[in-house]
Amino acid sequence: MNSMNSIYENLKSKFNILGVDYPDDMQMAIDLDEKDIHTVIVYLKSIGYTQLSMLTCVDWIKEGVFQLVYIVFNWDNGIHILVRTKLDRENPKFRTIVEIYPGAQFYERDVHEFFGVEFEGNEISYKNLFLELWDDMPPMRKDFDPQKYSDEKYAAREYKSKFISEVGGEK
Amino acid sequence: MKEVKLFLGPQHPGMHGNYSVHMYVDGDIIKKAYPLPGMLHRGFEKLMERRLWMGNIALIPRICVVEPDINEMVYAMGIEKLGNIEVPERAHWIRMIILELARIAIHLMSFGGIGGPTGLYTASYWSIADRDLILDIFEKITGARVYHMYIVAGGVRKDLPEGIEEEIIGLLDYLEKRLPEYEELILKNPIIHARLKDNILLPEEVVWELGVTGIGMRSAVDKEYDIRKVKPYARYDQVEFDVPFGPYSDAYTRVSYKPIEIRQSIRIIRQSLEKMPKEGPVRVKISTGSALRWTVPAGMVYPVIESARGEYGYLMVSDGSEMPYRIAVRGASYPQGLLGVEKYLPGHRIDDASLWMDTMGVCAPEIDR
Amino acid sequence: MNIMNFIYAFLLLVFVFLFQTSITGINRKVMARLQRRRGPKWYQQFIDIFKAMSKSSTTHGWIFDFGVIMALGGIMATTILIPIGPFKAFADVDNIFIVSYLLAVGMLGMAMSASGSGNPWASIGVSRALTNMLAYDVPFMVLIVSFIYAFKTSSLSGFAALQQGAGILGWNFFRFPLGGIVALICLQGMLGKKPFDSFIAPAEIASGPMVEYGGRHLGMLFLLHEFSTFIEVSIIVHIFFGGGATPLEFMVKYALLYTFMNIISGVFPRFKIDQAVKFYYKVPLALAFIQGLIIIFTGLGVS
Amino acid sequence: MKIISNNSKTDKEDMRKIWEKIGDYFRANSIWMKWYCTGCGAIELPPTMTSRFDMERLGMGPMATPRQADVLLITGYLSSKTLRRIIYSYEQMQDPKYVVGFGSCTINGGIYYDSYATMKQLDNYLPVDLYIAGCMPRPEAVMNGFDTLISMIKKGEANGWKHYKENYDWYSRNQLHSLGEVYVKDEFHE
Amino acid sequence: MDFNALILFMVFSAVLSYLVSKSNIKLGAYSTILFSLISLIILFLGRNNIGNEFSLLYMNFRVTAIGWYFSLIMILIYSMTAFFNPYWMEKILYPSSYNFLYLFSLAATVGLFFAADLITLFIFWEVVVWSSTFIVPLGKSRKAAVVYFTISSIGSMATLFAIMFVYSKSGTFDINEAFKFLASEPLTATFVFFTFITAGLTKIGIFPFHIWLPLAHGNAPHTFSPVLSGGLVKMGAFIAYLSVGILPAYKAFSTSMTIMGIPFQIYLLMVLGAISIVVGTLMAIKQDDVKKLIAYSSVANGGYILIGILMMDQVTFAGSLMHIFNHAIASAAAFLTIAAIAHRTKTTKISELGGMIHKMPVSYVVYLISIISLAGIPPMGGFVSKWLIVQGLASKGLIFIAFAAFFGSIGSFLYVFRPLAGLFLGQLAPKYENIKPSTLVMKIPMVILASMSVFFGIFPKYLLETIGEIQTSIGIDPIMINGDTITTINGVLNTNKVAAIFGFGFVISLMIFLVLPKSRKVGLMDTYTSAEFIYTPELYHYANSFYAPFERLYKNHPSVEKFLGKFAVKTEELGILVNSLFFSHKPSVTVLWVMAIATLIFLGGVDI
Repeated sequence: MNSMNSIYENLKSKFNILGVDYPDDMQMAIDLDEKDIHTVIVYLKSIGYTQLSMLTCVDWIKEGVFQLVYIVFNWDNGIHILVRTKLDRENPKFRTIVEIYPGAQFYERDVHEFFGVEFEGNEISYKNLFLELWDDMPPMRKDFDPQKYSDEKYAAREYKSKFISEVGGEK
Repeated sequence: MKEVKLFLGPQHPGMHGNYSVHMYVDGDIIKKAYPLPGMLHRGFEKLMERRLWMGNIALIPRICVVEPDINEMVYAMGIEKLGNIEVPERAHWIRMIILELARIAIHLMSFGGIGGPTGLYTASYWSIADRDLILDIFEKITGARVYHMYIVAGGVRKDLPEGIEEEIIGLLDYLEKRLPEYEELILKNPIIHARLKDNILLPEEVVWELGVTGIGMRSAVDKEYDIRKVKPYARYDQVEFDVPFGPYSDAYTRVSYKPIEIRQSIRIIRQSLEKMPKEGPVRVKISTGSALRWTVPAGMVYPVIESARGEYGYLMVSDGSEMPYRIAVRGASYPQGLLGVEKYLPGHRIDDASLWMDTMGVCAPEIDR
Repeated sequence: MNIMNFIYAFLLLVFVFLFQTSITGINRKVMARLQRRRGPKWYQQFIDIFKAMSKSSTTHGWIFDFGVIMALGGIMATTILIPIGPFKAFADVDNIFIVSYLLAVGMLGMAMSASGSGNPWASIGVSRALTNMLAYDVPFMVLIVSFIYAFKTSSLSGFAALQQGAGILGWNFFRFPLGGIVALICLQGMLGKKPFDSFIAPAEIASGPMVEYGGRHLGMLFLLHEFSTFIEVSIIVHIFFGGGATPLEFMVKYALLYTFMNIISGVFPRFKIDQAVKFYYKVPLALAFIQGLIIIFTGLGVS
Repeated sequence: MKIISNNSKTDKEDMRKIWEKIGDYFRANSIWMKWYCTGCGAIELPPTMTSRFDMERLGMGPMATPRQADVLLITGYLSSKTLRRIIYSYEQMQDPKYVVGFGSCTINGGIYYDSYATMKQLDNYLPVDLYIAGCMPRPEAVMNGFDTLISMIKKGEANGWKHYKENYDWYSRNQLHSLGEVYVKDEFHE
Repeated sequence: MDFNALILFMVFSAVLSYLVSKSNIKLGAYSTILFSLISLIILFLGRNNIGNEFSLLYMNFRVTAIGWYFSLIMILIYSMTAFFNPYWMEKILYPSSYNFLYLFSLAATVGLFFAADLITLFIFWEVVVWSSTFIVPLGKSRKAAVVYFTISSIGSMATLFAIMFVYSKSGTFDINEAFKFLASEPLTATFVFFTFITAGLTKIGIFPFHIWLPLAHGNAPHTFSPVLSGGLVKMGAFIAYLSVGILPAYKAFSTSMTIMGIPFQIYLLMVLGAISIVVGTLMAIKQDDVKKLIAYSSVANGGYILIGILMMDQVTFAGSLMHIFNHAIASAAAFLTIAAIAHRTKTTKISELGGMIHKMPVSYVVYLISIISLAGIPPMGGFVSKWLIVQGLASKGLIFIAFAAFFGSIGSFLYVFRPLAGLFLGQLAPKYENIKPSTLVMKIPMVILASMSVFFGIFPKYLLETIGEIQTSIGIDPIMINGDTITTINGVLNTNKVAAIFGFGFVISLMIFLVLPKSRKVGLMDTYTSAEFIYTPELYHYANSFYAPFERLYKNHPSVEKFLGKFAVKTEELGILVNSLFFSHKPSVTVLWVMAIATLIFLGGVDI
């Protein structure tokens, strides 16, 4: 915990950190303004956080924002830092971090596909990857109803009313 | 007509799982490769938001088919961290036993599975049969062969059955006896040497570029980068074990680490059986919310553990309600399975494409989710 | 050459089919035991062949059909040339060169038909199969040339006759041990068993030339495989293991040799095709040359 | 909505010609399955195939391509992306061909009943001869299912492929409804 | 008819064809067909002329059995190829000269084979070289012609030197007499043997002179490649025959060291032949251009022919003579099919084609038969000749040569299959969807040549009896042939029986096929794609780098071409240097020369 405090102090002295949270012994979550993300991530990478564990998105529909979460990891001290920022939900656009972490390419594609967040500078992320011929809003948004979509598209099996009694009786 | 477009998968014997790679081939050299995941996409992350915290226990093991227990563990860890739940001591040890047994099972399967792409079918036949003995143990402990739903938030579902310790030890003895036979058949085989040595390299820069973890990373960067060592969960800090690592990662080293890891897992299980408290509670009830519709305090956490393929974690977000607000899955083979295929499969031969997928440890369901 | 010859030939084909398919079935059982399982019924191979033949099939044009017919025809014709012990359907045609070149008709027919399907996996498989042939045939033929020089005969029954009467040690396999090893390695390649089966490697090229075959085409290719296995093993039995004074003796030797090769293939993975070529041109070719020079210059073991 | 009943015994049994009976005997005793792991049930296939349960006892074995295979195993959940490929390669298989659905996901969508990506009922799209229940079916259940399939074939009851041909319009309407387009252009993602 | 008149007729027909072509190009092209066919008939019917001697102007001719045999092959190839001429007239720069040179070179080859003295031989040799040199650049590349001419002149000059040397010693040009004295002078004989045979080696394309073949064959007009490969290359075999048959090589070398009973001088050349087989095979395997591929296969087959001729024995020599015939017709047929395809598609690159079988089935069958013959698979003619050669090698125990023979023989499966798979089979590209099959006139020669391959494979006696007569006429044991049973020391071959068995097998197989349930026809793109979707046939056709793993094994091989390329650059530089030194107009250079000469004179103290 001490080491994380010192990292936090270090970061705070250099960047404008909006909030901090310690969800676990070896984890720290910091909130940033979206324009600070790249500088912070570059800095973190330079001090040993060489691995991008994950990049994902959370849809806070009530606040009307998307929260991007970059999780970076330092294998030498075992600390995960969750770098978070919020984007406007109506027009979610952000810049790519592919130049910093090349591994982010497919995470960004993933986030674009499931949330509709656009990453400028990562052209390939505009193509669908998992879903084929998708014809609705990005499915991970909170206002997307999978049950409705599924019922419309995929017919469900209709069971006869006496199904339960028949199961035992057949054959 | 210079290049030929070939498909490795989804319906191809060289591809394990429902996954596809589109390859542009000149002669037998792959010039371009594009992964095509999504054949196994079920929308887990969406479904989890629509289930109770409790109900998700049935859903999560199905994310990764070959190694379901890690999902249960990560999920349980996340809830415990968010809700500050203290797990009983005995449950920690039981979890370790389960996780290590599962690790042995998957390593056995993939170690023998090298017989698939290389044609040494005898190895696959043997290893999958031996893996089944582990599944039998699982069945005795949890009641299920593959999807156990055993590790739950607050501990494990129920205590170990009577006399299972002896059976586990008997199984471990048997596996230790069998391992040299496997090594004789696979690792000492000159043709395996010819095919795997100095082939399918994974240099250190690539590890950092892609974010590869697990055996691939450890064999390349020459450091003990294992989550169990770096940030121990459960009681891994109280057992002695070594993690194989080295500076040169070719297909052969990565395969040869698997029996070593199996031996270490056996070692961990033996120590666990010795050190675990012989009795005591194995589960604490979760007190927040109602009985089956319990809730988890709001927060965001990233629990992470070491799977057979590397760092495996969920980003779990709770808004304090009885359903998760968001769970995002970091599949351990996500980096090598997507960007790795696109960038580093080209340049290899089509003979090695299947081997590439195999020795890099690409697991389709955890990529697709 | 009269009508009786052709009747004998037909009977020979039927016999070889029954015999070799049974042996294959038994060997599947042997292989299963090696892999610690029970294995299929001993007549499973018959069922498989007839099942494939009973199904419907698709064709990709006349060459796809013609190639299969030509392949099976060529291989059947080659089978007719092979003597079983003292029994021959036709006199004076069991010349080793005729056998090995006529065998190539079958190979070519199959290759043609496979490529005719228009599937790239099939073409890759064919290219590997032909490369494989270049690898195993050359050392074997070098060996055969030195044998022909020494024994002044090039017929299979001639070779067999020369070895009979001197007991087991009279077999060429023991008189020319280096050559015997070369022959067995080459036989493994001819049979297309591991480690030299890269041309049908399912995990790499989805069973290669077989990719597009189903129904009757597949059934005929299974037949073809049985016949060609018979030819290849018989060549080695005749040249290196003394053939057979009676058909029964021949059949026993044959079954043992085939089972032995099969067991070997059970514990090996497969070479890549270029590794196979390198291997053949390093070890067996060198051994074949050494054996050949020994035979030609010293005559060691000839008389 | 039609479901092919496994027990729809008709007079055809008696009308089968002698060589059809012989053919059915061979087909029943040598079933080659297509090497396609469509879902998570495939994880129980290796144990079924290999030394412990040894599927080859029944004359069954994996085959690399649809042309060679007799039976298509739908091992579990079925995303729309997989379904397109399954339909495509099912149509490449040679008659007579059989479809076996594994697990509850193929029967009624199972645990993924509300997923936006998976089908709920396989027999809307392909003629299923046999379902094996369970999530996932154990190897014993799988073997038992195959045993049933074998006896069905012997009796000439596994006629899903004929049903598919006769009701092709119905099937293809369902397919198009759920998938939009079965044969997709594949360049979309490259 | 007298062969005196035949040669005159052929020369005049060449001129006539030139004149006709001047007025009407198409008619001129058809006249080449007519004239060469007439010559063929005259030659074939005039077999009773063997043994006649005659002279024309100052040139002396003698009709020998072997000369007649070679002439027959040559005119056959020329006349068959002539059927393609009408379709290439508009593509050739000077069509009338082409027609003239075409027939003129034919006349010259016939003259060459009947030459009774060395000067006649040499004159006709040069005529052939010159006329063909002018034809080659009418195709694509001038460089090809230069290389062809350079290599040919090396050979001609060496041979001319040998002829003059022999004349100075023996005082006669008569072929039979001039070399007789060599029998007792082994050292001189070695010298003459090697210089005289050089022309033959260059023409057959024996390593290291093989480099001109792929260049010339690959770049010559499509109608002339069959002639080059099937016909002109065989002139080299004739020279090789003269060097061992007429020049008493075996007698002269009887005292020298022997390897397996073969004098080392001859063995050396056989090794060169063996190297040609291996090099030709390896190079053919990696070619993408079909014409170059067949050209390299000619190199390999030239190796067989050379080895067989050098053996001068009962079996191998007969096999070699038969192989000359078989290779000529098979190779010409293969080239003709390629020409027929190039006529429609404008390319000969394997990787650009595919699926041609669906558009040109006749060409496919002809190509199939000819490559089966080239590869030596029964029941085609090539099998008999290869069988004889291999039997001969085995009976002598020449395992290293036999190694090359087998390598070439099995390697030929590889290279003949490559065009088969890439060009004829596989996916048909949409751009070739609408091409028409080859014309009837083109089909005639292709079908004739293919059926000859089959005929002489099943009934080789018609050929082998002639060959037996040739062998008797030059004093070696004739090949033993009784009915259709060929007997050698080590084995017998009855081609009738083999063909009957093959037919029997084929019929049974056909019956099995017909009894089984009918198949359903599907399109080429309805194929196994790992269940993925693809709609571009070009992308699903495997033709490029067909044997990539194998080719990679010898990718970095040492190459004669590279060496000669470097050599050419150096020569050019030397030329520039000489040019600047001797032919410069700068006064300083002149002063330099004067000073240098003056210094030499002073130093040497030479009296001028």
